[in-house]
Amino acid sequence: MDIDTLVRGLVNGSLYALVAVSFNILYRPTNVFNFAQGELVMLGAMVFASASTLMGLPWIGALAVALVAVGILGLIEERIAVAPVLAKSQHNTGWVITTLAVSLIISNLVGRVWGPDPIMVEPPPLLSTQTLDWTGIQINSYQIALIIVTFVMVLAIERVYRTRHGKAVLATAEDREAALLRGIDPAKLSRWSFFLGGAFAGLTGVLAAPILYASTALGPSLLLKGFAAAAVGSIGNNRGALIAGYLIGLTEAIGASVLSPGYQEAVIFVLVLTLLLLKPHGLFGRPFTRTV
Amino acid sequence: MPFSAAFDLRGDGSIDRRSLLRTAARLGAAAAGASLASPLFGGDARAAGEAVKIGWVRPTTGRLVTSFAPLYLGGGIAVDEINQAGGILGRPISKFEEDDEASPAKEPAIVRKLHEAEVNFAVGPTGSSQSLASLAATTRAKIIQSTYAAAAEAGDGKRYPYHYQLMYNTDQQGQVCANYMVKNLGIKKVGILQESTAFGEQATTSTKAALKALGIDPVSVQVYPITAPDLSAYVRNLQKEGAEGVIAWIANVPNAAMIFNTMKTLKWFPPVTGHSGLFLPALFELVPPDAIKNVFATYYRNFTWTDQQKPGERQVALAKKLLAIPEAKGYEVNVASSPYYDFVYLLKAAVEQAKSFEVDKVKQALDSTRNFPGLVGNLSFTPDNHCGIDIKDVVLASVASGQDPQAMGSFRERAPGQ
Amino acid sequence: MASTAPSPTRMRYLPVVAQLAFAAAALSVPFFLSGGSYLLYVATQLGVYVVAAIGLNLLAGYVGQVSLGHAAFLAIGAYATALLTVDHQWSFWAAAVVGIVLSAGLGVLMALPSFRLTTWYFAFITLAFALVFEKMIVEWRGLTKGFAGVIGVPPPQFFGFELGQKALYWLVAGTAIVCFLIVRNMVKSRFGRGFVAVRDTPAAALAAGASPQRLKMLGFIVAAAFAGIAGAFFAVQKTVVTPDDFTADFSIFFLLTVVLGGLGTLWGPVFGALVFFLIPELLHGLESWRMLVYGCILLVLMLFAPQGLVGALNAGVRRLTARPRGAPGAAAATSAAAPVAHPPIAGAALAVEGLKKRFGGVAALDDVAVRAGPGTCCAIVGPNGSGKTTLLNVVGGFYERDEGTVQIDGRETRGMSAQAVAGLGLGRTFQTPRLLNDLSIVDNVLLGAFTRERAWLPEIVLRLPRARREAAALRAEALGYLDFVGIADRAEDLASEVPHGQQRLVEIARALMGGARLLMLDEPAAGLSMVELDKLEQLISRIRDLGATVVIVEHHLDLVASIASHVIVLDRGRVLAAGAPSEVFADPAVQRAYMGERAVQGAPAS
Amino acid sequence: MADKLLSVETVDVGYGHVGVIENLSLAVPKGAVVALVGRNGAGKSTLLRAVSGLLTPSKGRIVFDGRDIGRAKPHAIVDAGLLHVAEGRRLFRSQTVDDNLELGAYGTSLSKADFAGRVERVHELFPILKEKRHDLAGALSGGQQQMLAIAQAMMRDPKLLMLDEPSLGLSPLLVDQVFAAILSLRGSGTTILLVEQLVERALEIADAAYVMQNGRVIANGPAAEIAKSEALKTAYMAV
Repeated sequence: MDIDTLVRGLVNGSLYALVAVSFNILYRPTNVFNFAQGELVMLGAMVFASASTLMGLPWIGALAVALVAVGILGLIEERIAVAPVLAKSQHNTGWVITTLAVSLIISNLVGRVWGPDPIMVEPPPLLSTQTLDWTGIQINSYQIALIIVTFVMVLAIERVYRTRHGKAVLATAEDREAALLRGIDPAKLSRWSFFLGGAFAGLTGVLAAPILYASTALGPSLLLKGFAAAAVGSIGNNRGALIAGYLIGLTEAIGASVLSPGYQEAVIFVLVLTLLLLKPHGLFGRPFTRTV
Repeated sequence: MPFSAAFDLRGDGSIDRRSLLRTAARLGAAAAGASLASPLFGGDARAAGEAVKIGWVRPTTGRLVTSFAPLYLGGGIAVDEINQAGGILGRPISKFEEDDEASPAKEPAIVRKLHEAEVNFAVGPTGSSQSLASLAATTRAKIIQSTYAAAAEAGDGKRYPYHYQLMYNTDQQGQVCANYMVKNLGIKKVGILQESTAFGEQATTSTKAALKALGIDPVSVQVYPITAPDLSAYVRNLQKEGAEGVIAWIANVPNAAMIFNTMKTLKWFPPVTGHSGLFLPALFELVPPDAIKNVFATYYRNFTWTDQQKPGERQVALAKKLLAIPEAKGYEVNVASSPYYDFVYLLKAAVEQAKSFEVDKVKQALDSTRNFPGLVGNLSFTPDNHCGIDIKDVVLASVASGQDPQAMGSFRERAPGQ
Repeated sequence: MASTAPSPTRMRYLPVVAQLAFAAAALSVPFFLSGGSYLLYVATQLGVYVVAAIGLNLLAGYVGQVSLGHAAFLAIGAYATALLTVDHQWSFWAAAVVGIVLSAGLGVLMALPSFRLTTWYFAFITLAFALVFEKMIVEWRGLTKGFAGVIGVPPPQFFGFELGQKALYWLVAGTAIVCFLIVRNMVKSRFGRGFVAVRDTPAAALAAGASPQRLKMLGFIVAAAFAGIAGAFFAVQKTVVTPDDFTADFSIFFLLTVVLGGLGTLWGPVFGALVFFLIPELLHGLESWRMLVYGCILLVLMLFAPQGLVGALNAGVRRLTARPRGAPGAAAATSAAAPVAHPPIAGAALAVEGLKKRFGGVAALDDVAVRAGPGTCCAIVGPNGSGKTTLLNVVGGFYERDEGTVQIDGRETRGMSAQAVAGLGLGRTFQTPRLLNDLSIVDNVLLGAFTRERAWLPEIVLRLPRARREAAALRAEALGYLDFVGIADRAEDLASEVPHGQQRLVEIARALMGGARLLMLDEPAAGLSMVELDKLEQLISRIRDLGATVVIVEHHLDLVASIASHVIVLDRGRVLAAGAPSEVFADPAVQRAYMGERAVQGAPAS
Repeated sequence: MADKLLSVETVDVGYGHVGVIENLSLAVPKGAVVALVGRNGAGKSTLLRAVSGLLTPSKGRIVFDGRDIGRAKPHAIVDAGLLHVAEGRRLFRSQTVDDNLELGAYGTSLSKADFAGRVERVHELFPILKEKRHDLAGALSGGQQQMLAIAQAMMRDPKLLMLDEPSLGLSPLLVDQVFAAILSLRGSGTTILLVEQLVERALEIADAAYVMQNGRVIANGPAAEIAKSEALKTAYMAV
């Protein structure tokens, strides 16, 4: 194993961590795990690619378009596929099917609109995907930026949960009924979180695009690895997700270099399954424990 | 047979609404266990007239539509030309379209539909895996067919007596690439990069054999799944294992783009040779020019130019026609080199020689074809050898030359020394 | 027995008639089609899907294990069959058996994570597995021939004759019918009740002595074996087996099929497969919109008819045929009937000493002792949060204790699982009744007999005489218990339709059905009307007088005083007082615990 | 009696098919402390849950401060000034004491100064909360948690405070503290509906009382009279 492998693991791990955090954002007030999250990430990349390459918007403008568009889509998903299910019962798991249905709808619609060919996306100005040979480590400025941005974004999201709104989300996650009795409206927080989580997924897509291309194939693989990171890092725990994202990214990279690259998924699967069997609530404990 | 046709197709390929309803009614009746279907509907399919039905197996849905569907344009042009000129033995050709979604899993069902519609000739499917899956069934059904399959085994007349391969196969491509790497460039450390498809499998096997004949073992063989979102690990492995030249069996642009971009990221530009799929101009949009300077792909001599030699008249005529078809845009190379144009004309010639549409008579005529002047080269068959291409007609051409005005979409500059 | 018939005979035979008619229709399809026709091909394929969907429905619908990786099971069956017949010239039958065994083996492996993971974690893991498996088929080229797949699978031979398309269809359709019957017979047996208990109320399963692990394992093995069978047929029907056939999408598709048809309904997978796989064949032109249309259908269905097509149909039929129901007074009427005789019960003594249990830093039980002998009733009272239910849970094996001994009939229960403790003759009811809402009252009672049934799975599946005799005898016994507790007239109603008070009685009948010799009742009187209270009091006295040991946690002190010979008062995990009810209730400390300091001074002496 | 702040009129409430409360009526006058007593399972908590909007009555009206809130959402009822401190000290245990107090004011448009004023007021009422302000709520003792739960409700300056079993699981000393707090709330004019199992204590501080049994009110009147009534004994300790 060499340093290149580590770099690759960190870069991909950053993406997995971001997807995991976007899962957590939605999960916290609703206890819903969005099976369409991968497609939201993919859509972020596609919208961004269209806005920047095809419509010629500047990087930051295209980013804004992508975030708002995917955020709104997340909100729509919440309205049509999640809220009605949860309205029947908080313990209804019908959302597994409805979010899966949304995932089918998005991926097929996107396939019709954009076609199957990937679109190449340029990194933002000042950054480049040209490899620097930096004391023997092959890394490029975009990769460095991505790793830094991941840390910044995770910390920023953690800051959001220090606001009164964010605390209310945590409160809802911990004890929904108690939150109701404090005048907190979980429906509003759920909408807010789906918008935020959608936008964050869109951002993840935008960040992933210069490395993985904007393509319809982006969804499923990021969905699973993002889930793996979220689950291993304990659902709802963003710092856990960050660490688990890197753990998975590195395991994947090392697995690819030691075995064949074709075994990447299998290696992660075995790792995640083993960890979950040992610790069903992830490495960083259950976020909220309550003895009833 | 009670149900002769699943659907009657109009000339424009759309489905006649009444026939759709009729089919729906039949299925409904069958599901309910009613027996009224066959006497009521049995007779009308034949009334479609004297047209010769040619099965047209191509994806109209699925992820490979954009790259596979245009390959049939040449065949379509041939059909139109023949129909305008009075058809085959006075009978017009009609295309019997079936969507295979470019999925091998769909082929057996499609062959059954063809068989049921009494279709004796078929164009497609495209793709080696799809073709081999289809051949397993068409051989039983005795359907004379030409697929877009580079697998060498598809040209085995003993195994697939009703299939005619009108394109260079993987053995020929492997030989051309290996010879170029070793003899022209003098490279001894050759790496192979292969997509995980039947085509990739076959091509790698052929390449290894060809290299072996030159006394060389590849330094590395990397096999990637075509759906992988990230191919950089495979390229890095090639570089790490010391490859100085890469024989790359990549049949789709996105994969190619990822690979060449990774090479650019790594600032590693070994000579690369591969399949004609690399010629697609879509690649130019995804990859900067300097990343593909050293990339060459197999092609037909007739469609290449050198300083001394320009493409022939018939080839130029087809190229011009293709430039006028919007769907062909960006796929001219693959359309031009697709076997379907030549196959339709070859079929016409064989039927006219046999003076019959009967499968076995047409087969006999095909098996005795010598030096049929196809666009891609002179085609010859024997009962055992159904690969019609002569290796002399196969050359390597520069990928970058696609941006040269001389290319006209369909042509490429022959690699030096070919 | 109840005076009204549980349901009209006509209704009972309707399903059988429907099943026969459907089977006849399915088997007659080839008479209307030619051997080589595309329609027959599609019909055969449909049969293959139905076989797999029936298995998945058993797993996802009845056992409640949502698997998004079902394609892997099919793939194993299909690849084993294809590779062994093509490369090794095995006969189809031998190859298919290998495929089924391998698939069932994978089922065993897949079952293991389901023991520890919650439903949707597990769903995700299975989805990941489907994706990995898809990749691995391609990756293990040496074995699977990579992307190109295995081509030219020969048709099955039967005594040297090659089976034609029609014969193959009959084989597949016949198998589908057999699979349907197997699942039908299974879900109507103790296994079906166990499955539903594992799915909806694991605590009830444990209390009935049913092991969730074993039941889950059984569900996985059956579902995987069915998928293996389907895979084997898939290979010969398609003649080509490629990785493309078994994508993760296909797995999701399968689950959608079952959900669409109606999870946990017998006909759900059949209708689901019909609709899912036949509609696109009919609407050929819509092919490219298919997934989109499915996505929309699924969304709409989940929101408006979460029980699927068959579920919606059933609900409609139920609404139409529902007979008018008497007011709650009807229950009171039955109580007037003469008590039903019942053979004596050999009670099991309970002896608890020095029991300690802490949650986090809080002592929930601190040095608690309880003694109760056969034919007596011991009551445990105390304010909310004093540890009463915790005590029951520790004795029942639901919680592990920190210290102390618990003996049932002299046997120490330390380290025993809940279902093992139940095996010693402990039956219990829960504070909120844990009934299986989707099953009838009599089925709920029958769940209690889970560990008593002797018939083996094959006997049940084949409906051999012993299994049928046993089922009939147990059913009669269950009806007897319902009669005993006084609600025989509701035997065929769904548990969810029965009022709260009667649900408690069902739980008692279930405990008795399980051969309970030590009965622990957790607040049986909560929420009962006065009339129901009287009935309950009589019932408990009778059970006690038959010889059973009764331990009751109760707030109705009048009820306690009239049936219990011994009372233990818990307060914040400690025994505050113990003794005869009259003494204990006169104890100032007890009154203080109940009504506060001042009450003690001015309180009447009970 | 003064104006009714809350009136529950012929209400039926249940879970699914199961009815718990039948045809129940009850009134809480402005500024009064009303005790609701009865045995476990009598339906007291269910009634409070219906009033605070967690359950929707299938029949009848619930009028608060002149508005029918029978079908209003819980947060709207809270916004109207009706706070329900649920049984079992339902706090946000993984957040600090201060955070819990802040959440008590969630959705209000208090200025920073007003917010600080409210915090100061509850700190005066429950000094321990100031001392432990940075501790996690889950780390507090039972009594402290109960105080925090009440304090959280006080952050909104409620018109009506419903307390469900505030003494549950507390030691006698802590019970005294909690009752002292309730008395001081009463002194400050907050209207209180109190569900309490320590009947005597509850009736002692209450102005009026209702006795519930099996989902019905079987007696009501001034607390002192109820304390002596037969109905109470039947309902509560009928031995």
